[in-house]
Amino acid sequence: MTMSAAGSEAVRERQDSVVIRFAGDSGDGMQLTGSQFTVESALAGSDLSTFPDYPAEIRAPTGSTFGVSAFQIHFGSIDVLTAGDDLDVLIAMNPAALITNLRDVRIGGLVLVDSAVFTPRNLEKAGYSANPLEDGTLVQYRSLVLDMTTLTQQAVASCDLTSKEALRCRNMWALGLMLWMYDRDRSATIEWLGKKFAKIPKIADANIAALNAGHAYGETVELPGGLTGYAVGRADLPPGTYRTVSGTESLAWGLVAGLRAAGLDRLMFGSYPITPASPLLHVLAGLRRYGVVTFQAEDEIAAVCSAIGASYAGALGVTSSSGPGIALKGEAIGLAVSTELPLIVVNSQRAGPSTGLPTKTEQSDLFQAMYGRNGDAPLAVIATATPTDCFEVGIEAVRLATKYMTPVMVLTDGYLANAAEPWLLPDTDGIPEFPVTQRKDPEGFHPFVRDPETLARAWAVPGTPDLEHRIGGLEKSTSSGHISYDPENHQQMTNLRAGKIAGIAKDIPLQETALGEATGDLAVVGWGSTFGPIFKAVASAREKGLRVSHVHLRYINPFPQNLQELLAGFSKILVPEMNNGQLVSLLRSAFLFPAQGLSKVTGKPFKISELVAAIHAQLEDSA
Amino acid sequence: MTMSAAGSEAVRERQDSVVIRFAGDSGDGMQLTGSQFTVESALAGSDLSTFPDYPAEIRAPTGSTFGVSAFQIHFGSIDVLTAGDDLDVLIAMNPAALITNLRDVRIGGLVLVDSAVFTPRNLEKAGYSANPLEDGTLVQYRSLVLDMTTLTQQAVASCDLTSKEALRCRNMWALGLMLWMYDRDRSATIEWLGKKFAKIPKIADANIAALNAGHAYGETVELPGGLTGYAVGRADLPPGTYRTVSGTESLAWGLVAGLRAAGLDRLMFGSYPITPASPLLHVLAGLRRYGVVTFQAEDEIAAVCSAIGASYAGALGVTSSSGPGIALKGEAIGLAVSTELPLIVVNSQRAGPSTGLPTKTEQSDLFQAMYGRNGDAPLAVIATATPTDCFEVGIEAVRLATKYMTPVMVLTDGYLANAAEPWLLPDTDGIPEFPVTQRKDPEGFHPFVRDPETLARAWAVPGTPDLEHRIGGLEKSTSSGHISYDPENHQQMTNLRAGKIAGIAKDIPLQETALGEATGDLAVVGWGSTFGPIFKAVASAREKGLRVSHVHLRYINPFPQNLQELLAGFSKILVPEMNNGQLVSLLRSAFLFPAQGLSKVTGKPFKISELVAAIHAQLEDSA
Amino acid sequence: MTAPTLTAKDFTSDQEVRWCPGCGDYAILKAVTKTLAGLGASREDTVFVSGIGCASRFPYYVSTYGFHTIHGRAPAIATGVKLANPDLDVWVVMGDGDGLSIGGNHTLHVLRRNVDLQLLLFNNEIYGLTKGQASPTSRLGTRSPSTPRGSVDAPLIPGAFALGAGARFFARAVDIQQPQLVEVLTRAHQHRGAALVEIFQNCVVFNDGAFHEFTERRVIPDNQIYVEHGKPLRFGANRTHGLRIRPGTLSLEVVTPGEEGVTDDDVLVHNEKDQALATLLVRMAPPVFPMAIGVIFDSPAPTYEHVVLDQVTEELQAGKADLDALLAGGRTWTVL
Amino acid sequence: MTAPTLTAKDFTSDQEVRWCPGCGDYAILKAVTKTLAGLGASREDTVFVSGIGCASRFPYYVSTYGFHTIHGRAPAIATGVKLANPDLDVWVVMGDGDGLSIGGNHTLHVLRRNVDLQLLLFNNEIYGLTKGQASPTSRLGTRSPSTPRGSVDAPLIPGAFALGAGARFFARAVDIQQPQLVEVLTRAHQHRGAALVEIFQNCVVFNDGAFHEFTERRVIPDNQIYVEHGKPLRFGANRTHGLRIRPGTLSLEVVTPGEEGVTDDDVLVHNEKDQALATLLVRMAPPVFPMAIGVIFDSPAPTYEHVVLDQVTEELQAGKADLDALLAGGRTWTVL
Ligand SMILES: Cc1ncc(C[n+]2csc(CCOP(=O)(O)OP(=O)(O)O)c2C)c(N)n1
Ligand SMILES: Cc1ncc(C[n+]2csc(CCOP(=O)(O)OP(=O)(O)O)c2C)c(N)n1
Ligand code: SF4
Ligand code: SF4
Ligand SMILES: [Mg+2]
Ligand SMILES: [Mg+2]
Repeated sequence: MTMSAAGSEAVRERQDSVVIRFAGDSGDGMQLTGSQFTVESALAGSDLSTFPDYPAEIRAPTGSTFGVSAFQIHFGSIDVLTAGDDLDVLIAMNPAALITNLRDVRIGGLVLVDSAVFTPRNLEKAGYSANPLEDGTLVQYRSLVLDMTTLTQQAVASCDLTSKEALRCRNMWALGLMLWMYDRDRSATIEWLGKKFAKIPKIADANIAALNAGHAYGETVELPGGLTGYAVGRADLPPGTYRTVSGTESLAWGLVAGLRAAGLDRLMFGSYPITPASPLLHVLAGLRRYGVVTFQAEDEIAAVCSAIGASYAGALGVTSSSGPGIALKGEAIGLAVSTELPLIVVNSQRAGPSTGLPTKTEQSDLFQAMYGRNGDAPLAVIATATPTDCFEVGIEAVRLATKYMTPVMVLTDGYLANAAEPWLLPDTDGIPEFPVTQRKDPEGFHPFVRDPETLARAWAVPGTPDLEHRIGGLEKSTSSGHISYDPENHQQMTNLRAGKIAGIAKDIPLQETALGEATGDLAVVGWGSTFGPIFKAVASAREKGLRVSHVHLRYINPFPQNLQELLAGFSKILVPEMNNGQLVSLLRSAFLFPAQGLSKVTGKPFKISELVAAIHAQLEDSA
Repeated sequence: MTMSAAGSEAVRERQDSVVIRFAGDSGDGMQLTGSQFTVESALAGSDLSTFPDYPAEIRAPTGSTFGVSAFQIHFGSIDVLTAGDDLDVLIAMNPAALITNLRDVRIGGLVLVDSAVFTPRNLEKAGYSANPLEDGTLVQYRSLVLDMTTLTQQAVASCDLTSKEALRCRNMWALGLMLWMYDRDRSATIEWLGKKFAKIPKIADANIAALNAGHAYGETVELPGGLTGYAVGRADLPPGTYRTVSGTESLAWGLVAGLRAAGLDRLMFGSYPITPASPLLHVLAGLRRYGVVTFQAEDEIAAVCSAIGASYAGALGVTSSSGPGIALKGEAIGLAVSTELPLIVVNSQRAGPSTGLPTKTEQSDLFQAMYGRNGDAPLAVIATATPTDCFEVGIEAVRLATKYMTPVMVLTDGYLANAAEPWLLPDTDGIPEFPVTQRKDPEGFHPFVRDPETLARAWAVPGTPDLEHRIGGLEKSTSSGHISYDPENHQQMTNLRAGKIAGIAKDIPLQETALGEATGDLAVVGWGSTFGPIFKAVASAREKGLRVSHVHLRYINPFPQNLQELLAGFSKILVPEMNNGQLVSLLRSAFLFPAQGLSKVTGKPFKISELVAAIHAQLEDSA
Repeated sequence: MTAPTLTAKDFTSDQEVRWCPGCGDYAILKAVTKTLAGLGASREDTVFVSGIGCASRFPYYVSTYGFHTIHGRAPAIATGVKLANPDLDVWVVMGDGDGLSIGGNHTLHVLRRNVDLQLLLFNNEIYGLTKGQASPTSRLGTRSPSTPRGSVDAPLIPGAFALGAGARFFARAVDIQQPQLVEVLTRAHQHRGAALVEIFQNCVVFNDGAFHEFTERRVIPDNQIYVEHGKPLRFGANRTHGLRIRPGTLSLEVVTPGEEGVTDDDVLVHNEKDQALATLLVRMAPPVFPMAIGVIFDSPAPTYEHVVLDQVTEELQAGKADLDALLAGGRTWTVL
Repeated sequence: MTAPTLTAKDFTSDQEVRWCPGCGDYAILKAVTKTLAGLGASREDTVFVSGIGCASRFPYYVSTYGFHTIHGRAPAIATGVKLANPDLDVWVVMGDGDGLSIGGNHTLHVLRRNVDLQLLLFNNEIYGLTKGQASPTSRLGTRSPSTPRGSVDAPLIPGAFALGAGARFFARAVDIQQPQLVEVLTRAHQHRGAALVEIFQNCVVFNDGAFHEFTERRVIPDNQIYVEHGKPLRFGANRTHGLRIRPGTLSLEVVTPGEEGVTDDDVLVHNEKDQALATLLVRMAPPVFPMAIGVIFDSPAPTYEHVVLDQVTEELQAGKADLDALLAGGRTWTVL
């Protein structure tokens, strides 16, 4: 049902939640458009989740399919945990954006396109052999075909712009229309445009004019098919002050909060740029005032080594990369394991193997985190589940690294690095402190003397009088810290290293279900960024009366002490992962449960519907 | 019971097998002495197994404990599979050699020492507070305390040597005595000395004189305690021509034999020195005539990359290192997985983590072999069991790498790299050929077209007209080989990569037991250099009537097709490993059997007795 | 039958080029395909090896063999290619981050070893593909996402680095100065051994105009000097200026023959075999000096893979070695 | 109360030294402890960082803080130490394989960045710890277990490499020439920034006598030149010879003042700030030239960690930053 536009006014239909995606050329400003829609939705009290999807190319030729940039927002009055399975609304600024995104729109969803750009040349660039606006391609959607180009040009006619500049305002026109459609305010956007273009007021004015025009268009013109605009209520969020935060920001701030809680002065972040890990470097590079020093090293090996050197010298050494870069760090991480130095290694996972799909998300570096080193070299592995969860995980990484004198691998991924959600600002005074003690007392000191409870060795820092000592990657005597080739000593040290990491289990929360009872027919066990879709899928299955629970692991090495017992309470275990079956393999080996994996490696998060189907399949099997 | 020497002649006692260790300063020539004893024993028809144990230091100060160098030989008329649990004979050339080796001598074993070197200064260097020849230290052994220094000086008195040169002949005197004691010939050694010192005849003469003197001493002097010399019969070896071969040599030759069998002209070996992997580089560096090019790269990354480049260009690319170096290669191995190029990666494992104990053996890089890369990056993993087995494994590595266009990780270890045993020279004409076809036909070609059976992609080599193409580490389209960001395609490729490796299972032998029936109360499952001790331990348990079998894996990824079924035939599974439980974890995960690990990480091989005890413990448990 | 000569177009692959519109990489691609055509290269014997980065996408766009490898490792992989088959003509494409940051060590050693490769360093003084961080050639004070207050580490001068590493060939060119670029690429190809060509490449998105100081049309005469072996080192509109050795020192200075008693003969003649001169030329930069472009150093030495493979061939000439002889090479004995 | 001055012995650790008897490393250890004593260094503020190799055992034998890391990575780890605590006095010990083969890139970048470290390169032109393979500084034709027919890759000249990398300090010394070694180490310590000292170190086991050509007592006068800033570059018994610039060129030559019209004034005076001179000096080698020993180049520049940490301090002076302000820094809204 294709519709053409005409003016009118009507009553708004209520919607619980909406998934909307802005898609266009890299140069069309879709990321900014999406971000502003997010801000206005958040201010209007929605819960939300966003996911930007950049092209792999920096700036692909205009109109090409691989140059399409998109920004997706899921917002609503309900508890929003994922960026959404299917699109309710697609704004496609050109044919390439339409062809690459249309398949994600639900049947009956709304598709907004600018008729002016469906020229033969653009159609060809996008790979269309016929014009999709005319050949029935859109028949199963509600399509809104507007000449946005002309409408924008008219709106900015008085602003004295070049025609290129005028066209650049199309995104604001579209945003205006969407803000009208979902009954959102525009003032934050107007304020932001004023600031952003403070130095070129005519551009600011033009963008604001386009924004207003888009909005006015919705208000005044009767949209086809009785499209009247929607009302999305306020979400029932706990009271407090909110902001939206991406996983990257929240992790960076968590590390800083952890630094404070540990009572340390300096965090030395050694890194080398790589997609999608670089944003963490960028955010931390701006945090000098918080005691953060960033070092862009010559490669990932130097990056992790600089962090190890910093930890050796008494600062908190942190390094970060994505899969290929983490692979390079393996040998040095082994040194940190052997010398028992605190070290945080953040892996923003992306699709592999090798270079893989750098801009696409995956969870396939869990094995590497556990085992990507020579020798028996255990370390702590924890994972982030949501953008806001990254804050807590950041703090916890600092706690474990300093308390246990160990490297901690923090697994996050490309989805979490870029995705954002509203965050109830934490009470920073309420963050429990865990002050670190660096050894000062020479009495009875040797570098591998251990705290009998944590098994952590002493952190004795250069500059401290009378604690001068030498450490290294050769095996050390348990009783003096000197190099030791003694056979039994190596066995003891191997056991100690394993025991220290295993012992962390006593110091972490017992595993609880994220949803559902502690026993049942099926436990869906996840880790990392699959939290949202699993939670929603389990909720949906539970609504249908299935005895299924969601167990989501933050702690992967060691596992929580009660995990075996908890999982034993379920007849079946399903482990959805964005890899070819890694956590499931660890669980099977550890507990000998016949856990089943569910693998998805398409570079995209699970859809709730896929998981719902898998849950049903599991339970039918057993029926 | 300390004895003093006096002359006589008597009847030789028969012995089935003997374990003898020559130990002394790095400068005492123990490796040469041991090697010559080996040669003479082999020529006398013994089966045997040797294990050299070098100090970590290049040349430690004379008389220091950490500078002790040792060479152990186990020889006999029986089937010899290990270098021996406990020593029957220790030749200790100085106090440091005594203090570091005495604990390995069985009670009642023979200890030969040179009384002249037990000076206060040497005792102190070795860390003795009292003279062990006098304080009862040797009371539970048969000790043979001779003034070897004087005896040697007398023997070479006529040779016009400096006193330093004269002392250098002590090892030959000791060798002479041992050759007499075990009734071995001296002619091969005399010949060898003549050749070795051809340019300094007086040194040759002196060494021969010392050798003869040692031998004559045994013949003429009545040794204390009725020590009469022993007779060790000929082993019942299959007929044919034999030589002794170390794991390193045999692996190198296996690779060359594989190259021939594949019909390839060039093997490009890119490596970087590291203990205990360097000897493979050294052996291959001498094999230019066999089409081998060796390249000592600037580091391990360049080494593996050069091998990948060579394979891309149509040669067989091989690289080798030990744990820390393999860690560095992880990222590049991922590239070989992604581009599906043949590549052989040999890991001569050593004790880790990190630098660990470089000269000590361990099996702790299995996890790294399986998982030490980013992404889902499966490859074939095979392991060598004995020095001579390395030859077959070398050939098999070439077969799998070229037939399946995949990296193959060959796991060997420090023990196997240096250990030697007699080898029935194979009939090289009988080595099955597996000629490799490099693609020539442009018809229907793209770089990722696959053989439907093996799933191997085509090997199309630069220089071939009309097959020009581009490959890389980004994800590729299954249908064109071009870069593909398509979500479903990535899933398909991930499945294909996994499926290709899994499919190798159809092309390898079914798993058989190394010893014992295919069902029973206990399967002892091993891999790698633990073959000898496990086999012997299982044999010993079976003699006691226990229903235990030995299963030894050459193929770890994939497992043989029938492995699950085979193991299901046993009530219990015990997995002894020189690591903290790696294969056992893979087996548990794959088959959900409650397999138990038995871990030993002391840098030393398992003793048969340790394994026998563990087997009994397992079966008592279940009783 | 001689093979038909291929045109630049024949060296273009069927893949859609995916650099940003206006990127200097397009010009380099054009020059390279033109050079290949000019050299009468064959598609099947030519291989492009690259690392990761915008520059490293290069192999996809050329119709020869190509290998897009991993970040920084192209020189090492190319070394393996040559050791497998020295008859292949191998070009290595690297970005400044790829070749001088993560891959610095491989570049160093491939130059030292003198493997017969053409090494093209696309220097845009920035990390393009990862969106604009400072690179090892970025000027001091470069503001980037990773250096928000300006970079503080001194940039590497690729020419100085290469000569220090023992390179036997170093040349420079500018992406859009096509005839010179083609000339320099051709010379790099003629050179047997490792030939490093630094190409100033404009990244329009993250470092636009980084080289304007000497690449803008109006400043070229004064701020560039195109060096040619055996010709005086002159530059400037009408070639009014020249370089000479500051008398009694080991340094260069800009002079204007005809002024202050300086004559034409004082102007130094370029000698591409003079390593010391090359070392001074590569360190010159505006505003005091013009930027040296062209073949700065070319002094061949035996190439690594040829010496290695000659040794192999020599040994192979003894006839196909006998495997049995190898196995039975030690001391053997016979059991009957 | 002033701390008691420590002697060389006080800088010796209680660990048994485990180099081969006669190894040049002993002499270097002696010189270093002497230097530390001479500098009035404190044990607790001094850190030795090393990689892996015979040389890299060094930290165990010094009574300061020490970190024996992994092969080739010492410069990178030391950089982290300095960024954590710039007040520490950090010495890096590297072998020629460690610092120039696997670790070449880190050495390169630490020099380029100019991190304030003393970098001691123990150059024995061989891999000691792994038993004698050729290293990147091994002479052409070196026979070793990995190069049984002689190495074919041209050796790196550490000084040329360092200067090409942008090093601000480069000096040379010989293990057993103690007073000069102590002098050079002291100068390296005085230099703020990355100071590379190449120490010719005799490996008695695998490369004995590699430097005899210029280190044997009788040849020292003719085959070594000890360079000192501001002093004429003279050498030879009775300092009969000198170096001068070959007139009209950018090269050096050996002259004998008093012969062939050469005067004392023709002899070049050493200028340790002259990079071009340094580049020529490091490339000199017998038999044509003497080997240059001493401080060849010393021209300080701002150090990396100081500039970085000054920026940090500057920002920190605004007072301890407020975490809440950071978190609430974006656009916020309130739910009641
Ligand atoms: C091991 C590894 N580390 C980091 C990256 C991320 N990465 C890709 S390209 C690049 C640098 C790009 O800069 P440059 O080499 O100068 O090439 P350009 O894009 O400027 O052409 C980086 C850091 C990677 N792909 N692999
Ligand atoms: C990653 C890694 N690769 C290789 C080695 C083996 N290795 C140890 S020291 C060394 C080189 C020794 O030579 P050099 O650096 O010159 O030091 P030297 O022993 O001569 O003092 C090598 C290759 C290692 N320990 N780690
Ligand atoms: S980011 Fe820069 S270097 Fe990369 S393609 Fe775009 S313009 Fe070219
Ligand atoms: S091998 Fe050489 S460098 Fe190493 S300790 Fe011995 S003599 Fe010194
Ligand atoms: Mg760049
Ligand atoms: Mg060395």
